[in-house]
Amino acid sequence: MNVLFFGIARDIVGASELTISDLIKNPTVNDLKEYLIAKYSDFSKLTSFAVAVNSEYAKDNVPLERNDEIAIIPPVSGG
Amino acid sequence: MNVLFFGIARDIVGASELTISDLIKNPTVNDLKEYLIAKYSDFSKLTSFAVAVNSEYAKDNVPLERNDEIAIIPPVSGG
Amino acid sequence: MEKLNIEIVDTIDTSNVYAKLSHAHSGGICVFIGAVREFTANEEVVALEFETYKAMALKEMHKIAEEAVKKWNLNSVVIEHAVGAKKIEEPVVIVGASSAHRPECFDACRYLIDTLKERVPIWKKEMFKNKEVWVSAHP
Amino acid sequence: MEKLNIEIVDTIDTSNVYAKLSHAHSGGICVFIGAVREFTANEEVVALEFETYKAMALKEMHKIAEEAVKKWNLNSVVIEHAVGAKKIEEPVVIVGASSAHRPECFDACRYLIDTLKERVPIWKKEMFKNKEVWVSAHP
Repeated sequence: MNVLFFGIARDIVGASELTISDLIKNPTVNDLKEYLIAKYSDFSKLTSFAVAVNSEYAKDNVPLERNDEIAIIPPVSGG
Repeated sequence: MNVLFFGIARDIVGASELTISDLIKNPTVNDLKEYLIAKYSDFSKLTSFAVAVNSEYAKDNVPLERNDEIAIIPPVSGG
Repeated sequence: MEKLNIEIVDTIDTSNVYAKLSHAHSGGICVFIGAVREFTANEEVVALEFETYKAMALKEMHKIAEEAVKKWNLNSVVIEHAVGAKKIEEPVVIVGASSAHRPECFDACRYLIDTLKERVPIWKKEMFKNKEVWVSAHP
Repeated sequence: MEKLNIEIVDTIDTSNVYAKLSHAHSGGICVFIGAVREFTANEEVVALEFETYKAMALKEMHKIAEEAVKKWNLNSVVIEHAVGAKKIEEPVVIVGASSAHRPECFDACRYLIDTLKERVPIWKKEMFKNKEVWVSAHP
């Protein structure tokens, strides 16, 4: 499963895109968040972070499909 | 005493400037307003009108001096 | 020192307003442009004509700008009004405020246009097909 | 039909925003421009850098524009954000709304910028003399 990283999330994992293969089967948005926090403890220091699926904000219970475009969205600060 | 007229006030008196010589002695803003309403009844049909003395709004009790620049300000509608 | 850009003009130039409001200490700039709309109370306006008592209008516009600078700590202000005949879609007034943060420039910009409409000696005549009306003159 | 002008750009062009918002049925146009200020919390910002998740940012900007059109019956909307390195006084965002009367365009313009700052995936890094900080990342 490919995951895109932006802003400080990219700095935390050290890459703008990761292929994650050790997630549980049929993962949800929440599973991916917990995986990231467990693997990279700096995610727990952020104000918050969201997950986008196919370029839309996705709630925690949304299932992630193999061909989805998945992105990690740290706190936005445009404007 | 010279008086400037703008907008609908100019249409009412038919001139952009009038020299008024039959006002009472030592007139105030209020005296000028009453003079105009008595002479041109259409002034009483306006929403309101103000008098400017030396290009500033003047209250009813302000005395008018011979060399003041006096202007009749009908309801404004800029913007 | 704040910059005040106060003018009565024949034609509003909307393209350079940012240059007038830009300031190293400003994070927010808010601009309002008033233009001639096609419909007023369901009757078709053919054109508008604006006239002013220029010396007094400029004085009032300066007062309004200075009130806003003081109240919202602005770095720059624009107040420009056009006079003469204006057609549909033409801008007739542009006001703008430049401040450190965005709430101040929004509130100041609204104050500038609302107060201009209340106090500045400018008069608008609406030309319809069969009549002409001085706006707001009668109850 | 309303016009939506939604873009992610390298450089904001402030000079043509009126052409994008002008409309025969609009009497009021409100524009907000966000720019880089010299001082943040008393430390000197040398520059800002913006990055975005472009596909998603454009989608969110469209949603925000459509929400505003529906709520305030707008005739035209502009939402443009710049990316890359920006220096002091450079514009980084411009939003605007065009409506029949002025209260609607002010309220809509404020909504556009407030909601953009909440939802659109754009990230700002502040470069100080000795450090770099992703804005809002940490509590």
